[in-house]
Amino acid sequence: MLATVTSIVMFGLALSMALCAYRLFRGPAVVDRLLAVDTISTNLLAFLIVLSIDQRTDVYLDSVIVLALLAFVATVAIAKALVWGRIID
Amino acid sequence: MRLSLLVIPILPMILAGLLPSAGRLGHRGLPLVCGAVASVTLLLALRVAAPAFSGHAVTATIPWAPATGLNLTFLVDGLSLLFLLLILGIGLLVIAFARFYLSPDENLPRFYASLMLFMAAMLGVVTAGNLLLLVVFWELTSISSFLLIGFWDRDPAARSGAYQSLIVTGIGGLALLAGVLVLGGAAGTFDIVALAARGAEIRALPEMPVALGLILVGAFTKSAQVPFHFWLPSAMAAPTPVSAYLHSATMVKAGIFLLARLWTIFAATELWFYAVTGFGAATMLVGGWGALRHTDLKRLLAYSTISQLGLITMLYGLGTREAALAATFHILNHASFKAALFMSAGIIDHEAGTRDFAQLGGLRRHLPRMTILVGIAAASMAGIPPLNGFMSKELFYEATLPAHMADSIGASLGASWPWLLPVVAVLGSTLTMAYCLRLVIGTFFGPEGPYPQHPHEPPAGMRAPVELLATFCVAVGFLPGLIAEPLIATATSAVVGAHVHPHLALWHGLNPALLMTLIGLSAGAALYAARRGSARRALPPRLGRTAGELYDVAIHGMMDSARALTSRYQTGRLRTYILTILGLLLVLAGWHAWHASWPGAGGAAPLPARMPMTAVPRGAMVITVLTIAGAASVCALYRHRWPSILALGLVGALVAIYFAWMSAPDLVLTQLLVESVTTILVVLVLYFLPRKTRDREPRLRLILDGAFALLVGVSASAVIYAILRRPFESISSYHIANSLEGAGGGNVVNVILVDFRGYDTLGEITVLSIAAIGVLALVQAGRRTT
Amino acid sequence: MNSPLLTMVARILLPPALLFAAYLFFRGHNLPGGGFVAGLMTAATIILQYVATGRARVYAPVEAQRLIGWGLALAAITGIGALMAGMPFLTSTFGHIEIPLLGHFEASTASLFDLGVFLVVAGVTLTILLAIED
Amino acid sequence: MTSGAEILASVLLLIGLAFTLLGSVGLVRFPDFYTRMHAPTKATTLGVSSMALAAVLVIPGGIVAVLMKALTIIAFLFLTAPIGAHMMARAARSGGIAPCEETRIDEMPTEPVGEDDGGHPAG
Repeated sequence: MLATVTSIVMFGLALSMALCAYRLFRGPAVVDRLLAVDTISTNLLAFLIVLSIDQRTDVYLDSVIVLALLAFVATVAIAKALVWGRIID
Repeated sequence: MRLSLLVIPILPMILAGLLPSAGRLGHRGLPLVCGAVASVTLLLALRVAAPAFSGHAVTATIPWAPATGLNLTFLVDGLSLLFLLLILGIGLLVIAFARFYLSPDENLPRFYASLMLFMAAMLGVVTAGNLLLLVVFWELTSISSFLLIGFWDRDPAARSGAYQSLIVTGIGGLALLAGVLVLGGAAGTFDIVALAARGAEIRALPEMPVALGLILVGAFTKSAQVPFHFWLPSAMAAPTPVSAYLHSATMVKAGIFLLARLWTIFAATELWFYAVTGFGAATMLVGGWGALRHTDLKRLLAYSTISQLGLITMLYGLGTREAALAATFHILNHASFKAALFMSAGIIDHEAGTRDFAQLGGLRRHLPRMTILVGIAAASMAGIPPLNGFMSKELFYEATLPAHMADSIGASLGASWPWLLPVVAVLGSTLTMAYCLRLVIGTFFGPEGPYPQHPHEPPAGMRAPVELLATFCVAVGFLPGLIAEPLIATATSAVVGAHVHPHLALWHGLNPALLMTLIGLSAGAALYAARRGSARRALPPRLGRTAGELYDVAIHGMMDSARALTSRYQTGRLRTYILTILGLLLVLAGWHAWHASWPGAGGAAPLPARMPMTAVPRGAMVITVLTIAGAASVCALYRHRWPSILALGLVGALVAIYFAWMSAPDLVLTQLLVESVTTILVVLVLYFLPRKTRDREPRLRLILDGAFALLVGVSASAVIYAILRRPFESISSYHIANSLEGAGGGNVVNVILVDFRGYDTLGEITVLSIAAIGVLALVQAGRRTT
Repeated sequence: MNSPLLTMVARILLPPALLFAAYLFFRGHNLPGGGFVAGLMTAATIILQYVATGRARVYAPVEAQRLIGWGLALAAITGIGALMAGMPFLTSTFGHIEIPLLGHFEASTASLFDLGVFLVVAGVTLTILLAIED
Repeated sequence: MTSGAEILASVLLLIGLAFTLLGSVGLVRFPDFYTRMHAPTKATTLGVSSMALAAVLVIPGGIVAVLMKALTIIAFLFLTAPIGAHMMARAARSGGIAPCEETRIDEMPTEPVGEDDGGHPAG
């Protein structure tokens, strides 16, 4: 029962990543693309969680924490660079 | 007691390491510390090497890299004892002299550190029992001499002199290493004592001439023999204490020490006789002639050193016991009077403000004591009785006489041209006499020159070392038996390998040697008188292009061709680099695929069993693959930078998912981290890149690049496919098995990284550090120019 | 133009993130983690502080380059330590130590080497990022 | 054989998926950047949190360990998502991206913030 649910959820997540990829393509401004990438990283988080549920292991949860933090750092850095050019002023 | 032999070279080395940071010792404290360490090493050396006095050598061995035959073996016999005393004795005097000579605001810690490093290296050379170890210390002397010559690094002459000496002695070092390897390879051992014992067998080896030739090149470059002598005069740009220590008493004698060390092995060969004697004689004459030409005091002394070294080399070349005795005795004497002369030159320069003959002259009124000291030292060099120089010159004459040449390999030469060697000897000492007179009279007598500074007697401490050396010359002259004889006896017997009883005395009765001395001295005086006027005038015609100029031409030629080559393939455009790299990949993959047995051609095994993969719905994976392809194409197609960076970031994160799919948690973590740090780095760098990127690539180039990329993609996947088809048993089984008990760690990946393959990781983190420092330097350099 | 929100969040995130990096480091021997990953994690967090608050207000107790030096020295020393004990270079032993509060734990000299790796990786990343930036 | 926990986990997973999908659809369907920004940052974060909770129920290996990890994930997400959105909004605002016509209220001051450094315009 859970196995089928996890595969459905994985499929759904892949779909949502595809949607974000669409925004990545179409996105008129760079900020839209930045938003798209940020959302995809969050989806990846979810994917990892579902994967670890499926494999019944908690070893990926650490990578999820790392990814959460680093996606944030990258997004902030890019957002700041987009406007002010320099990041550490 | 045995291992304390190791301490001899190591003690100054440790001090050399500590000194650069001991700045606050000040210009009084530093020489004191160095002097103390040098004297401690001297006392220790004497105590440890006591048995060497009575003739049997002291050895100690610590295995360092036994597989390659390189061990820390130390050998102290009579010969090393002589050199130990020389290096440490003259070293102490030079340190005392430098204490007064160098002004306090010089970079003294660096000076004394390099000086001590040099002393340690020389001690290592003279006490090394293993040829490879000797080469290690040999190279260290070249490096420390480079540091010392280039001490006043703002002075271009010092810099070029330092480069020249490093390149020449460096090449010599390489030749020596090659020779030693050939010799060691053929003989099977690098241990000097073992080699000496099998002298006859080695002389018969087919590789012997090659090995000996290369070793001689090494010795000749270090001891400034004829073709390689030009670096010594240009090394005079070094501070005087360095010239007095390195370029007169110790470093240039390293080559001669090597000749003495290998004397028992090679002395009885034809090649040795003709090469060593020939080059020695030629150097003696060229050096003598050179000394007459130059108007700079230190250059004159440099050329005189070259000529004296030529004399000693010639003596070792003759191959007879008397010649070896004369050579060893002359090493001692030469060190004493030459160091004294160099220090006096330093004092004259310090007091009168110049070393140029044109401005010197008539100094005897201002520096009376110096006149006497320099007089004694110069007289000893010229070989005027009753000083020590005269006695070793006498032995030199006797050694060249045909009667004494009987048992030498060159006896045939002695028979056919009996007069050749004596004439060369006399000619040599005539030149020596001439330049000694030029030295003494040019500086101290005659009309007073226009000195830039008003000279007055130097401080007592500065003159003390010269006085000490001068008294040594006189003392050895009058009481040779007491001071010199025991030391020279043990040293020569160590060189010759048999017990030698020298009878050093001033008076050997009326014999041809005395006659030759008289001729030499008078001819020298006549030569000086004939050319008296030229002391101050410009140089007489030179003997065609000197070796120095040839050296410069060679170096500049090499640099220019290197620059031309680099500019051709470093076009600075990223595209060419990528094309070359990927092109090479293409060639390799293509060639390999062509030769390797194609799958299905029966050669390769079927695809290995399915990878242990987690059950993931096909659909999800397909869409993820699509996303990755989409993101990758965004970077390829999009001209704007931002979308490409974002897409790159995305691709990295998605690849991490693959690792998760392949159940590799470590990799997921690492990939995510590396991915985001790289994205930040790219964003950082972006600010510095030019705003506008080229808008449209020419169509043809697009097609070409596209085709090329396709080809590379295909070949890369072909190679991977081939690898997958190749059956291989992976090493993981070993690691997994031993990971827990062997290293107490459950995580095999980390255990491998840090424990089993720790050495690789050490290499990797070193490379990382170098990269970081490189970036730091480049960025700061860049900032300075903008 | 640093938004106060960002600075505040960055400050809040710092301790847990560094703690997490240390956690990754210490369990490195038995579970995914280790010096390399922890080094990168620390570097990323510190970069976040720089981005959030700017160079002036970040209190850097030590320059990044020094970390590299210490890291390499530590790695080399652990290697030489093995040599001292007569084993070939860089072999590591492991034993079990008992810390009163934390209970039983198995420590190996390899983790010292790992600490060296951690320092080097953190130092290198910070040096490069900060060098390019200022 | 499906235990109660598994059922609950499945429900949570499906809820999470629903939120995430809503976020992505929002990202695609909304007219301009500012409206588009709300959906993913809010919905996806909720989605992931519920999945994390689902993970707590199902993954073996010490409830405390998994719970701690899940809570950290949720905490980090709740902290970082809004700030990320905030920074992106600032970037868009000073990048000169105008809100679409339907927006009635525009409380931001007319001149965009942080133009002094002469950074190059976005996009």
